[in-house]
Amino acid sequence: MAVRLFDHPFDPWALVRERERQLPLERLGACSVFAGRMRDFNEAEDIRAMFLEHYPGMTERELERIVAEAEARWPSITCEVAHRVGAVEPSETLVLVAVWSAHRVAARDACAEILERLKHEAPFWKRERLTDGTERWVEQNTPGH
Amino acid sequence: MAVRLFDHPFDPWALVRERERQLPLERLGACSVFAGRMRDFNEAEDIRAMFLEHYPGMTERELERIVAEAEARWPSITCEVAHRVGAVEPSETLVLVAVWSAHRVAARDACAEILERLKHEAPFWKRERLTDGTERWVEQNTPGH
Amino acid sequence: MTITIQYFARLREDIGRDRDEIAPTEELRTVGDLWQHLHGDPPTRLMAAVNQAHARLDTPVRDGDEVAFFPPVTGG
Amino acid sequence: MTITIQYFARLREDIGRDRDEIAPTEELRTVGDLWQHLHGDPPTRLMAAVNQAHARLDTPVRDGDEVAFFPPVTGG
Repeated sequence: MAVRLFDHPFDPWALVRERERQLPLERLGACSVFAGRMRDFNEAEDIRAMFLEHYPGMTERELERIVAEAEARWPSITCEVAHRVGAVEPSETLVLVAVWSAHRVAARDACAEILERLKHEAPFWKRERLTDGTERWVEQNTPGH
Repeated sequence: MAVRLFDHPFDPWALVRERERQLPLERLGACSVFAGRMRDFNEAEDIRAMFLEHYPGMTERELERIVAEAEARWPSITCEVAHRVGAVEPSETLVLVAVWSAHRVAARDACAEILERLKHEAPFWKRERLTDGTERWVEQNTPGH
Repeated sequence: MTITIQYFARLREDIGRDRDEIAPTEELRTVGDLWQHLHGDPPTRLMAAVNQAHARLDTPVRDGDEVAFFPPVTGG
Repeated sequence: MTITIQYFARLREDIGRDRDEIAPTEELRTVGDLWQHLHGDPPTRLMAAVNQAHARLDTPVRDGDEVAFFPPVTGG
């Protein structure tokens, strides 16, 4: 398990490749990855920037719990989770979930499950700054199952 | 759409990153990727190497058709598909499917659908060489839905 | 000792401060008791944590606990 | 002209060659007719293509077509 928070832009593919250098890929036939980026629009409004508030301490504990519960449910998987905090610009990566497994169904299902639980359980809150200068809190994540 | 065949090892994360340099990531909030590697075991047998036979011409047409049909079903997506052919060693990447979309559900569903259709429709055939020197054709892909 | 109470995101802005401290009493037995005592009836979709783990309004609290209140999370 | 017929993977090895060429006749109307004429009853799970697109045993063939027979595909 590896869980990381970044207060600056990070390259998700460099993270995945770096992790794979330490993994026995000859036994892990499947890798499923999700990368979420900041869009410059949301609900028909133009977004200029975003601030990601979080709850230091609880954030790390929640991410580790979510990953640990996925590893208990799909015992063969290996996971990497990263998330931005603080000020974010459009097109920067907000979240990365990577799951390796011997078989594709476990990798795919675990990757989707970790992302959905992260979105509904990990203590992050998005504050958007619109192009007209006003700011607003994002009220709720949409269901993705 | 981009479909590529490689007769030599390729770095899936470099391909994804290279493609992203040409994409408007500020509009594509979600990226779902699957990378399939050659394992050194299959059905309890130790595998030393693999040869991927394919049907030149039909392979490219099938991959392009599969991607085009996914793009028709999920109109917002952008796709990248790569596949190895020829001699492959354990831990090398066999297949890459990357899908970008504004929203995560389309990216995830299209990535899974393209991979499953590729596995059951694109004309590739795996021949495995076991550690005892014998060779065998893989008879059938397992269902992954 | 005391119970510390933290607020996050929109809730912190609405309340106008990022934390409270409160001395435990016999009447303040649960997360919900704390909110009621400080702010009245809880809003819908109020989320809470005790010692950095998700909690409900009926989760018990005791001296020294770190309690947090926040709106629905929106990460990822 | 002729109809060319290609074989792939285990099927190519079992048949012992990678292609046949056959002159079209009135009786050879479908993919299945070609297989029956050359090899007898088709095996279960036989896959076929006409002009590099998936086909069935009842898919019609005509002069100049590129036909292929192969076992279940195992890519990805």
